[in-house]
Amino acid sequence: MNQSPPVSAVRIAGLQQTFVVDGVSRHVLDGIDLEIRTGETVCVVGHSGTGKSTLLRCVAGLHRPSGGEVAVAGRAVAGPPEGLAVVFQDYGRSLMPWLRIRENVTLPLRRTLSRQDRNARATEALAAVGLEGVERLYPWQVSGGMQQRVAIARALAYRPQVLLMDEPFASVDAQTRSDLEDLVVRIAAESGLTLMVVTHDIDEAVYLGNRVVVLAGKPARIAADLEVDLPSGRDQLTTKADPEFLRLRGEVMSLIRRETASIAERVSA
Amino acid sequence: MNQSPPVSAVRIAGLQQTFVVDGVSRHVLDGIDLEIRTGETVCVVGHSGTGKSTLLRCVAGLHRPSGGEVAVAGRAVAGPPEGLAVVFQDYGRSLMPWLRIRENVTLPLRRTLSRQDRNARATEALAAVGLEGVERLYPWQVSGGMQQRVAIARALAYRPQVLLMDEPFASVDAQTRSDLEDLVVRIAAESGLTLMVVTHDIDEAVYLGNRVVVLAGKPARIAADLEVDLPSGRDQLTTKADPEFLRLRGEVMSLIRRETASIAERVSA
Amino acid sequence: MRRRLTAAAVEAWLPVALVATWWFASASSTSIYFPPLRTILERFQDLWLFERVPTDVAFSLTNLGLGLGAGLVAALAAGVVFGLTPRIHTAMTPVFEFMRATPIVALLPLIVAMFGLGVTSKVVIIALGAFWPTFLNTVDGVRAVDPLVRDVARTYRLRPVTSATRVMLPNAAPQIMVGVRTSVSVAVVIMVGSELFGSSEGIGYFILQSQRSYAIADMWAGLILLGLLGYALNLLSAGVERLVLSWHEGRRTGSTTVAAAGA
Amino acid sequence: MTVSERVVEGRAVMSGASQPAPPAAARPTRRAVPAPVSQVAAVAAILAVWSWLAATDQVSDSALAGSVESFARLAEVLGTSESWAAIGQTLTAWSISLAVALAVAVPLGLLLGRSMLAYRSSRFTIDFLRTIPALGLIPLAALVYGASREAVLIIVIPACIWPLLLQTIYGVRDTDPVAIETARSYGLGRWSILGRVVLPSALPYIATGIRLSAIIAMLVAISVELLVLVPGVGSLIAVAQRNGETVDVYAYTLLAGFLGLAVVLLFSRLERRVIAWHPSVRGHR
Amino acid sequence: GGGEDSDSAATEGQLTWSYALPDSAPVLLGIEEGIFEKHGIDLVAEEAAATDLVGALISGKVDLSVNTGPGMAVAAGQNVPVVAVSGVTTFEEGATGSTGSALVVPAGSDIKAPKDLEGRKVGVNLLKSASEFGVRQVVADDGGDDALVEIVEVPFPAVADALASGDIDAALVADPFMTQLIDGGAEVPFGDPIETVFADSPRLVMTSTREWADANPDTVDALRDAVAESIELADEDPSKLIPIYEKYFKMKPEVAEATQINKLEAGISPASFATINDVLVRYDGIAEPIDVEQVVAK
Ligand SMILES: Nc1ncnc2c1ncn2[C@@H]1O[C@H](COP(=O)(O)OP(=O)(O)OP(=O)(O)O)[C@@H](O)[C@H]1O
Ligand SMILES: Nc1ncnc2c1ncn2[C@@H]1O[C@H](COP(=O)(O)OP(=O)(O)OP(=O)(O)O)[C@@H](O)[C@H]1O
Ligand SMILES: [Mg+2]
Ligand SMILES: [Mg+2]
Repeated sequence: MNQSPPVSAVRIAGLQQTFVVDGVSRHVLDGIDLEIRTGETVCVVGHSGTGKSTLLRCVAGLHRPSGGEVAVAGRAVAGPPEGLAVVFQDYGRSLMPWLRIRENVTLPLRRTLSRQDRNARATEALAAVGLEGVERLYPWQVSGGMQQRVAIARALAYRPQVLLMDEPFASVDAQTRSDLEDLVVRIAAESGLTLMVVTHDIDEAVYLGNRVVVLAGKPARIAADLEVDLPSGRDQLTTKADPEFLRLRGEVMSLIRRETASIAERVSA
Repeated sequence: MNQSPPVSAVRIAGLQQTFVVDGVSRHVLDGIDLEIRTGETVCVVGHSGTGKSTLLRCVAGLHRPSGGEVAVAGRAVAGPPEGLAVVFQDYGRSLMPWLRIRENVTLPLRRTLSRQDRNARATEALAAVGLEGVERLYPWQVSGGMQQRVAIARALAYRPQVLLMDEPFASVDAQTRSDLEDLVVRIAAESGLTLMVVTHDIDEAVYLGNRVVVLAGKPARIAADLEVDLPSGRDQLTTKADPEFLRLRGEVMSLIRRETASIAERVSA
Repeated sequence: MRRRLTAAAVEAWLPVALVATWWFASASSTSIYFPPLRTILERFQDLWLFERVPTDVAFSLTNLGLGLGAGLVAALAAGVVFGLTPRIHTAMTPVFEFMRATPIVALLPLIVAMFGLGVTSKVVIIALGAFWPTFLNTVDGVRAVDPLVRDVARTYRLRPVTSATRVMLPNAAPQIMVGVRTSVSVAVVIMVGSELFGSSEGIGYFILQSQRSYAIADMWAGLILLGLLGYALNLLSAGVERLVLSWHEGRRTGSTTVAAAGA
Repeated sequence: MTVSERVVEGRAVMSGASQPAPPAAARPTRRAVPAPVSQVAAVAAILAVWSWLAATDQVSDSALAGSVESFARLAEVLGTSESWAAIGQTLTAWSISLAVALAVAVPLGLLLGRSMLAYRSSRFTIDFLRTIPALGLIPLAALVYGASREAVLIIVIPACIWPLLLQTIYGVRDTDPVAIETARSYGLGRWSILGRVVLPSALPYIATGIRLSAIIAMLVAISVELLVLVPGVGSLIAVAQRNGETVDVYAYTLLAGFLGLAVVLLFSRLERRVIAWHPSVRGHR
Repeated sequence: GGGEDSDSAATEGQLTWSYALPDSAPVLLGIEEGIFEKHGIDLVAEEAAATDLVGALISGKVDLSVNTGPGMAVAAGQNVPVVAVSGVTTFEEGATGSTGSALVVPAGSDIKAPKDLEGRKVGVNLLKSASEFGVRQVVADDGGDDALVEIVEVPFPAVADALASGDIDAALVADPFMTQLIDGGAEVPFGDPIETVFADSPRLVMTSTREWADANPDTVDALRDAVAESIELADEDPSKLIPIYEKYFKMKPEVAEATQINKLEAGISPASFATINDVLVRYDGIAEPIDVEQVVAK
């Protein structure tokens, strides 16, 4: 394999992942090749259970892949790489119930920042996701959507170079969701963050991404890798009305639909 | 208070809920009055952290309200009422990690059904939500969206009279989501199920509901209670293009927006 | 006020009932081994209020405190290391389990030989005994950490110390606490055993001497003192627990839910 | 089979659990030292320390026998029917105690863990009784039951009930509230919730408790045998000690240690089966 | 018969006897030789721990037990109804010429006389027993103040190390540890304090409860005769005890060979308790002198 140029933030080559359950192999990912340039936002879509989260975990160095290679910032991934943050799909369990919300957010900052700086960052990040005045509560004292935003705030406060988000806005209302989308777009643009977002919302994928990757099949492969050719100063109203947006949206939708036999068809009664 | 007629499946009167955290009262719900007729589907929307889940938990008899009354099927709620099922927002934690998926689904059926019947029901319900061949896996061996569908399957297999769902489709892809919406609509129509669905997807609220209730404010009250006047044989394409659908959708959206100061405005930049 | 009274009544009824039963059942006892409770309590008053406190009680408590402290600290540290490092765990488990299963009574001569007759050897065996319950629970608690929580700690590249103190230990805290409470009572039991040899004072020494000289009421009085001591130590650990596990209790009971509007 | 099975690089190798499949053969892998090797190394290190202590003048011969002699003697005594009879007697007392402790402590722990009222009511009594040392009660037991198995049981049973009871109570209280709420909302009755939600969720705690109690039962049984001369491994140690036969003392002490080790291995295996779903067993996702 | 639900092998007409200490060997010899049978007694021997000689007797688990003279006095002092049925040995040295116990000090110790123990730490096997009382009394007899002697309990196997490390300055030990220590260079400055103090007081006695003795006077007599005859046999040829040590105390042949036996004496004279009374009262073993009639079966 040839040396990856430093410009590619994430490089995935021939990635395979297999789980062995009760002696039976479940082949989940097969031969995934994907390259994400620094500063790029790639959205991954695909139906439930395809392997999106598994892919993300391989990039984060949390799963050892059964085959193939993953490199982040040019270095092969063996464990979680430096400067990478993850917002997990199961956000509730990813917060420590024994730490107050502020401490949950400052936890990853202990290595580098003084207490005061940590707290300032936490307050700022929490405000950015629309959470004020909850610093001193425990995660189990706030609502599901608020927990999810705490997890996002924790990742943002960490100021990673690469941010992986697994269905990060699944539990918030529509209004908050678009606000958070815009927040992430703005931060990515301002700080050159490389972003990989798993989402099941196709509008969101097209709105957020420079590219949309469709994962499909069993085992999953990359069924499509679409460039999103929309002006970079996006906004919820004009962008989502752009004909190119609508075209891409339709294309992704049909790609997914092709792969997914509708449940309705499969239900017997 | 006057005796509620048996036709009302859920009756909420003057419901108040207050949490005391570190000696400070957080007043979450204030004077909620709501009546759900048998067979009706009510969707509850509101921004993240308003108190939707709290309301649902009060109906399920899992919280003792600080004030007011809740009755299900004409009987005051003191603990979880008979014939009521809940799909929790925190679906991951609501599945028992020590039970295989099939056993998770059959768990509530042990009281009433033989082993064989239980398994048949589980298989049927799992198939209905698009999960086949996973009966013998553990919850932590399947994806987030699959876990959520297991929780839905468990509720459906239970065949409740009243079903409370807290953001039940938050973690599944768009296609599966519409399939599940249709599934629920069909089951509700066929079996006279009374349904209360918390969702942050306004389209979904209007599509599913006979009524949409908007929760807003701090403490939360019912800001609006809208009848959805759409033909009952709904389908994803025609219903969502119906002008009445679009009108209602717009109305709900503006109601919520009015209450929610946009995060963007609050961020200091 | 009323609530507090009820709470006190709930705590007290069983002990009161048991003591009453003992009192009346033993009132006319002539058995030398089961003297009337009245006699025992009289001896208790004579002996422990407070004649022997500066000598026997102080001596035993010092050993207990040192041994328990050393045992618990070692158990926590070793528990985290073993829990987090499967390789060490794998390599050391047979040796540790073997050591744990070795009857210390048989090794008393060795312990005396190595640590002398003085306080050191007593502290050492108390520490050894107190070590296991907390150690095992710490290892198991740390290993039981939610895999997702562990992933969070890994992806954010927490320093090992931060990870241990902020993530692994708090996560294992509910299980560690039960280990600590077992360790506390085991330590008291072993403290008594440690005064089997090389002693001329201590609560355990007193109990054993009373027994040998057939001063059975004195022996019972000593046992009662130990029970009370155990209860006091447990109160102490329960206090620590309330501090350490407040989040746990809150999450478990949802105790933050309070009916404000007098429902 | 060894305990090492339980953890292979932090992952469980067992049916029921899942793991990412091993990497393709071409990948360079950093295999850990195989478990048996590291275990043998650890055992060897301990034996070396022992031999050194015994060989030098640190400790007199009457307090510590040599390791080689002790193992040789152990092999010898294992050939006698007397030792096997003693092992049988000790194991009988041990298994009865543990069974009784399980039958009492687990149900009681479930009750006390679920019912705040019951817990508060018994807290003082339990904490008080828990601290009364078994050693102090041995003469009483000998009085009532003589140098018999009953004397052993009456001491050992409480000694292993307490840890197990406490573990169960705490395990019950650590049940995920969402899991209990789920069960409640589906109308599961008190008993179903206890048996199908609370008990499985408390199992990891109970398992730790069983491993604790199993060894405590063994140690206390041997100690009582030793102090009251009830037939069993303990009385073999006592006789050897009285006669100043240090090598025998160590041979029988080793025997006791191996019995305990066997017990722990047995329970670790059982535990892996019973709580296969638990993160500590299933390893890393 | 034995206790009602005792699991000993006692059946109708059998007597169970729990023995301890090698001093019991002559009686065991008598059993082996059929002497008890000859006297119409079916005696079943069970070993008991030295610290637990009274419990089983009082609770009726066994019919007969053993105890030491001072031990009996302590029990009687607390109104424990134990009586001596027959004597077995005294504290004096017997046919083998040694009591098998002595006070030892490390080589080169400056302890030469009992008075030198003042301000020192002495290890004994069991506190509140003849060992402790003996040490205290020899110090007092030598003009010293026994209150200045610290006496602690040290298990025999640990004595060598405790002496070597200076944890204790002297120890009262018995065989086989005594011989091992002396072989290792330890010195015996002034013999065996126990023997010195208690001399002809009863050491090992066979005991029963008073109730039992009162109810079975004939058996008591027969027992006395049988013990006396057994003792005679052992006195004639002490080597006959060696196989007894091996069989009943599981001693190795070398150890059995080297085991000493004290002076054998079946009779218990009231006067023989005088010293015990004297010493025990002085050192708080008992509150007041016991009535000897009270501890010896009629
Ligand atoms: N146990 C608790 N202790 C204290 N406050 C709580 C507790 N549970 C909920 N709250 C508070 O109640 C409010 C409403 O919570 P709830 O979970 O009902 O919101 P929600 O409408 O479901 O939000 P979301 O859409 O984000 O799930 C939140 O502000 C939360 O902080
Ligand atoms: N630990 C595991 N053991 C066995 N199978 C697993 C494990 N983790 C994931 N899988 C399987 O891998 C497949 C992909 O899971 P993954 O979580 O990556 O899906 P996903 O695309 O994120 O789905 P969703 O949108 O529902 O979250 C699923 O079929 C799941 O059953
Ligand atoms: Mg996923
Ligand atoms: Mg909610």
